[in-house]
Amino acid sequence: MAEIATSPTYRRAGGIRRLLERYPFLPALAIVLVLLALNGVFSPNSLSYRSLTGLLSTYMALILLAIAQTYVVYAGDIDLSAGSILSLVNVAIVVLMERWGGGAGAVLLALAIGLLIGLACGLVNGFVVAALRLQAIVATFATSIFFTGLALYILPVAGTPAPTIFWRTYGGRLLGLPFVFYILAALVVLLTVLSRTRLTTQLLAVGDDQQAAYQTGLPVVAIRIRGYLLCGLFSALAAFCITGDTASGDPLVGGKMTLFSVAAVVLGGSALSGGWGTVVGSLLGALTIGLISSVVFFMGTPSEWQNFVQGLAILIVLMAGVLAGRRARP
Amino acid sequence: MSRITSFLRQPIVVALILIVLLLYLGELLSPGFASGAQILRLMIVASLLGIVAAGQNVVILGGREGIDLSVGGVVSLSAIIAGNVMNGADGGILPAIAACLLAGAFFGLLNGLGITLLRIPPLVMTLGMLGVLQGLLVVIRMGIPSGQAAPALSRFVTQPLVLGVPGIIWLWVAIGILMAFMLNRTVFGHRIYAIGSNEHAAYMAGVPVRLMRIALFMISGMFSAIAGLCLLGYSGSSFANVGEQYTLTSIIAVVFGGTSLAGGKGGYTGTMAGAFLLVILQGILTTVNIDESGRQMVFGATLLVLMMFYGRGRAMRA
Amino acid sequence: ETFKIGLSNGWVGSEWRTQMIDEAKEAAAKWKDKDVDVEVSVQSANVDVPGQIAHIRNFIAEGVNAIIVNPNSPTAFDPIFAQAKEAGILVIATDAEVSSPDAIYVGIDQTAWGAAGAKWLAETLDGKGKVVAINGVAGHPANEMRVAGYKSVFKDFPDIQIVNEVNANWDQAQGQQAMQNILATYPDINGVVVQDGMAAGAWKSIMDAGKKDQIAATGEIRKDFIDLWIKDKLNSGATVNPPGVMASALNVAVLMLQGKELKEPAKAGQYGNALYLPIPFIDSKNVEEAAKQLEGKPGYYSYTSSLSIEEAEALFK
Amino acid sequence: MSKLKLSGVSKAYGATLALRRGDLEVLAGEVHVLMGSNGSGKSTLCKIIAGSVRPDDGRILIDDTPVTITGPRSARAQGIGIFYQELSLAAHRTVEENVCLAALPAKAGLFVDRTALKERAARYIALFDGVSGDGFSADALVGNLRPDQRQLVEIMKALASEAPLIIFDEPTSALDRAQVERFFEILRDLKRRGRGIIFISHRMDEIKAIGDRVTIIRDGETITTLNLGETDAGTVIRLMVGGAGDMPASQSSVPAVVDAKDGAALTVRNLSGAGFRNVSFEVARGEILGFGGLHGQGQSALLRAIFGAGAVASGEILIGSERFDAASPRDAIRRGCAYVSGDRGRDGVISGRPIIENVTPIHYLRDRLMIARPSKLSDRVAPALESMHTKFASLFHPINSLSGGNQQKVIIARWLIDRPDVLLLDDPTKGIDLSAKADLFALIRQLAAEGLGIVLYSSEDAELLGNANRILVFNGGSVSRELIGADRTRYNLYQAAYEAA
Ligand SMILES: Nc1ncnc2c1ncn2[C@@H]1O[C@H](COP(=O)(O)OP(=O)(O)OP(=O)(O)O)[C@@H](O)[C@H]1O
Ligand SMILES: Nc1ncnc2c1ncn2[C@@H]1O[C@H](COP(=O)(O)OP(=O)(O)OP(=O)(O)O)[C@@H](O)[C@H]1O
Ligand SMILES: [Mg+2]
Ligand SMILES: [Mg+2]
Repeated sequence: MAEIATSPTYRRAGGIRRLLERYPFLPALAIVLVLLALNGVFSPNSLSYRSLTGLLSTYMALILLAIAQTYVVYAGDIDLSAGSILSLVNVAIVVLMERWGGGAGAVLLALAIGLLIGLACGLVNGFVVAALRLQAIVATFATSIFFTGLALYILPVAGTPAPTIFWRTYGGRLLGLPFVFYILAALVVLLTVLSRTRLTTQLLAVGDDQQAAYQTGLPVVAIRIRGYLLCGLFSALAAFCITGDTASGDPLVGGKMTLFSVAAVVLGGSALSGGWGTVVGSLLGALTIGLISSVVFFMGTPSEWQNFVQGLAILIVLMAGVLAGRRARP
Repeated sequence: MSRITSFLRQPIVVALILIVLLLYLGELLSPGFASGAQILRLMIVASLLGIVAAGQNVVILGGREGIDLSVGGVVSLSAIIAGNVMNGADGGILPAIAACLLAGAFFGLLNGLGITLLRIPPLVMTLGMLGVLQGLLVVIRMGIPSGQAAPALSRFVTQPLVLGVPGIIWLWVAIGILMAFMLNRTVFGHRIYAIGSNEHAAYMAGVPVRLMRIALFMISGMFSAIAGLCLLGYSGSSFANVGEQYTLTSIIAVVFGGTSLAGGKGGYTGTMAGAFLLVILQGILTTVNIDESGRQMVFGATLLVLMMFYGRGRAMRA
Repeated sequence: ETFKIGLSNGWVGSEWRTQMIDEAKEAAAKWKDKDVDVEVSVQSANVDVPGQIAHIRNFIAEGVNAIIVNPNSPTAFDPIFAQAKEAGILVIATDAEVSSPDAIYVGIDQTAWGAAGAKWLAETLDGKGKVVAINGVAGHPANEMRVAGYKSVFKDFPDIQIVNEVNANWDQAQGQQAMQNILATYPDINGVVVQDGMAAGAWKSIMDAGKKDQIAATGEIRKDFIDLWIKDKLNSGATVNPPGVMASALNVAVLMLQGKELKEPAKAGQYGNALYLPIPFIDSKNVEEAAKQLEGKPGYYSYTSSLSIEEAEALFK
Repeated sequence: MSKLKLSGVSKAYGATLALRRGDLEVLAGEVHVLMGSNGSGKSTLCKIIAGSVRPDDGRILIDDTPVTITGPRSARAQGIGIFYQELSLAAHRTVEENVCLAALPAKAGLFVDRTALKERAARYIALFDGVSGDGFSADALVGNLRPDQRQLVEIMKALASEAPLIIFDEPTSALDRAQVERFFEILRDLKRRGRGIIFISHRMDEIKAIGDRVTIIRDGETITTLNLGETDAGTVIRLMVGGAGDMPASQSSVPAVVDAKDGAALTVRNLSGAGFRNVSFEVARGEILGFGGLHGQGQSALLRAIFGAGAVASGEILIGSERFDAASPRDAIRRGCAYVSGDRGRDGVISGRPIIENVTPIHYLRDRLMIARPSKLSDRVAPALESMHTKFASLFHPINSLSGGNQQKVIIARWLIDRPDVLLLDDPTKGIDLSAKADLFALIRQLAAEGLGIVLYSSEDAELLGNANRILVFNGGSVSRELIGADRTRYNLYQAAYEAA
């Protein structure tokens, strides 16, 4: 049969497109590198080993939160309560660690409970969105109010220092390397493992076309709930990092981070409509957000213009992320 | 019998029943809550939210994941512009209205262009625009004095105008009638539903999809601008971030009104009821004497329960 | 002499914050007369706690001599302040206290701020009546300290009854809505404790309800409110949290960078690291004076006060 | 022994009775055909068996044991596989992932076993080697494939279920002949291996070629089951439409060549664009010009391009004697051009909206209306729908309450209020039953008689041969042959379609 090479929609994937199809996070990586370079140009000091470690330990929480968000976005859902889950876990573990004396055992036990809280919140979200079929944006906004109330109940006012052992470990070094590097390494391993699970493929299939996935015989409700569970889990991990970086509990700490996590996911080239994306992209997206605000400052932007320039830069990069992401997928 | 149940299932009817129930509950919990004067005052607050929600409503109806997260930013911006243009003088009201509408339309246009020409998802585009607007507010406030509402505007919003009812409520009712007419009886309205339920089919049937969508975001910007102007009248002077609270509440009001976030389904009458419902709920929670943590938990949980009445997604197995 | 000072403002949602930064910049410029070059570097953004931690990191990377921060959290900065101190940087918090032993706090005592308003109200009401409170953001430390402040005062007035406390998030419109709801259900209240940022809104509702002569309520320090206060003869009293606190902190910072030592080390407050500044109070007796200071300023401009260089020097040995 | 037995199955959507009484018995080793006009309930019946629709009533027996099917998963577990008419594919997943999606091979219970997945998928992909077309590979993303290729993936997916009973709900509607042939070979093989197969198609020749028995459904009711070997098309159709159903008139006479003396309605000169190149033709007023050839040879792309919905690189188009290059469908509609797509779900139906709003959009545009007055509009809409014999309860019911065929009639009716000059038909009868087809072609001929220029692309030879005055056969994006007069034979059409391939 004669081939019709001119038809654009049926075109075989070409070089760059093929590459993007395989590694959809490449544009995000490029943006991060450019921003790092700009940072270096305006303030050479900001590329020092120490500064980069600092960047990582500060933004590790947002990175994890963005990854949390990615798993629900895979399935075409969204979680506007991720930041409140982070706050809730943050205050819960800090209060528990203090109550149990702040020893190593107490810390570990509190962390375990923190994970359970994250999972429980994820379960609530998954239940209301997937099982009760409420619209994700508004339902998770409602649960976010609820979780914030809970966090305020547990810790009515920011304070309560975390045990020294905990935050010294997070901010310290192990065998000569900063601890966050180990976290990053562990994260990479965890993400690789997760990317090979059936759940990841199933989440993406559900995100592609929910009805089709159901008709195929996938347990769609259970899969979406698992997505929210993963989101809760990673939000709890993000809470650990923020607790490590801030050494305290604050019931409002995550409030502003939710929308940033959504932005990070988009910056990373994932499609908010589901079915397409990578967690690595979201990781890079979170770094992008951090680096933009640094660049805006190091460029010497007058303080009253900083917000505007930053907002504009994020908008532009968001557009770039979306446009590049679209090139990659069918 | 089935007629009655299907009547009772209409979102607007559900919302009205819930409104009556909530008012009754409010009166039980704190006597005086459901007095006529208080209901009017609640309606003033609801009308501000309702006007923002009108724009949100058309954007959502237009489909393709339509949503406008920048409404809060436009409301704030418009309040500041209005305050500075009128600066306490009644004569400045008309120029202020023009300036606000222009600003609202401009940012709506930017949203619309990004969404149609670059095909950025609305959530992303308007979220980014919100960040830009917040930044712009800082810049503007550094450069200009923030002004005062004109007395006539304040009176319009807070004082009885006709039949003991403040002007803003009449304005809201007028907007409600206008929206109902537009959505049901105009070609433009039918085209909103058409692009909301099947954009491609609408395109193939000659609907100017891009122009429509840009228009919807401009309408949203302009409604937010009107709300910002009224908010200035309500609070007397403009200040930073006044509009912030409207971003997500306007979406909830639309959802409570029975409009599907998927687009193409719903209307504004329900949204009006939804906005009122939300304001009553917030009002009850303020007057009940419990801890803030308790208030938030009750608010969050109540929102979830109320959502059970509305627009639940279809079961996958029909 | 040249000092580089980093100013970090974690939130840009109010004019008060903008004025705070402006005044700090002006204070820095004044050091020129003393042949000290104070270079300020400002990071002002609508960020979360990690974002503000990043501010501090940026300052450390930039190599500033001192950092003055209006913090988004009282405790979250302990580790990063420790790092700043390690790098030899002086850290001062202002407006909201921080728990870090590596920083000092220069600003007003928020508890005393809350107490002062309550005391005025209790006395205005002759120690009896029904009172409601409209607070800021629940869980925010400054808010909680102010709440503790008014509570401790009302404890001493058994005939004053707090009938309800609500949160309106330091948002004027929300304060107005809250007041409106409260007036509907508690028509017989006598007094309102409302934090600044919301007082103008609350007063608007009180006036709309025609109750401005029955109700005494705390007020605000913004020019437009003070004008209204005088014009409508409101029964109000405003504790001043001056936006000049950051300027005061800057002056203290420069003197410390010059190697001077405080006469009395900063040891006040719950974290034992605070240097409290005096809290002015405006009531109907001196409101005209306050208005004079604000003459010609825009409506959002706040009544302010700060330590001049000389006043700051007086605190040092 | 019967593999599957349904009795008294019913399903109502609100007031619409989709399925009144479904009875069906499928034996092992047979291809059991379901026939019925649009909206008769075939798909509903299939979806009930496959678990994706919940029946209101009725009994299902598998291997003579009563079963309860609670959902697609439970249906699979009980040995039922299905090809969905509207497909069930994940566009951003690869072909192999889609084929195995229902049961991803697992390692350690948690991870996807990539090697096993590739192996398993390769078995089914290999079945269509040679006919799956260009760009088809195991690791291609389904979203990048052509419609016929997607349909092949759905077939592979159904086959991969290895279920004893497989349902194929119109699996051939987008396939070309070679693909259909290959598919039928596979079906025959399955038959030999004792599988039970349910097969739905509106194409009589396919049914003859592959079916063993046929069950006829009319208005949601099972009428009867016949042995295909012992019956003829006429009987089947009469049973389908109930009583007064003769062979559709359109099939009985062949239209003559039309004189071009009235002038050209549409002229296309050297048109090239995405998917077609260097195409020239002329359609006279009153003429029906047929487009033939295998699937995806540029026919649809060309029609869309003329209508302003696809890109034109070079060449010119004239409507009447005026130069016409529509930048958008809106433009084209204003200039009197009409386009009906077979893919009504994508191009036609404004779902969830009332029938009346589905008919009026063209009228709005042509008459430049601003205000929509339902009573006035009804007067215009109702006659258009009646001329198509559309079945509907009220103009204000949502279009989704109609069956597929009636929905398509509504879509066509929107072009009849304000008459266009040129009518482009892009496989307009896809998934439409025989009597609706007959209605449609009668109308098309009438429109031609009234002086419209009509271009008809159809994937069914019979439709072209029965209606077109002339046929252009497409191959590789350009016209390879023109069939006029007596040349218009099935043989010539077939040969022209394949000659360059
Ligand atoms: N989602 C739905 N909501 C309401 N009614 C429906 C729905 N789906 C189907 N129906 C009704 O059920 C009837 C049967 O539909 P079905 O799709 O099973 O018919 P069909 O035999 O496959 O016809 P076609 O050849 O048009 O596809 C239709 O007439 C329609 O009115
Ligand atoms: N507001 C409207 N709402 C719905 N349909 C309308 C409206 N105005 C006009 N039409 C349609 O246009 C057709 C002709 O309208 P009208 O009765 O105005 O015709 P006319 O004035 O005789 O014709 P012409 O438009 O050629 O002058 C009507 O049959 C109706 O279908
Ligand atoms: Mg069917
Ligand atoms: Mg069908």
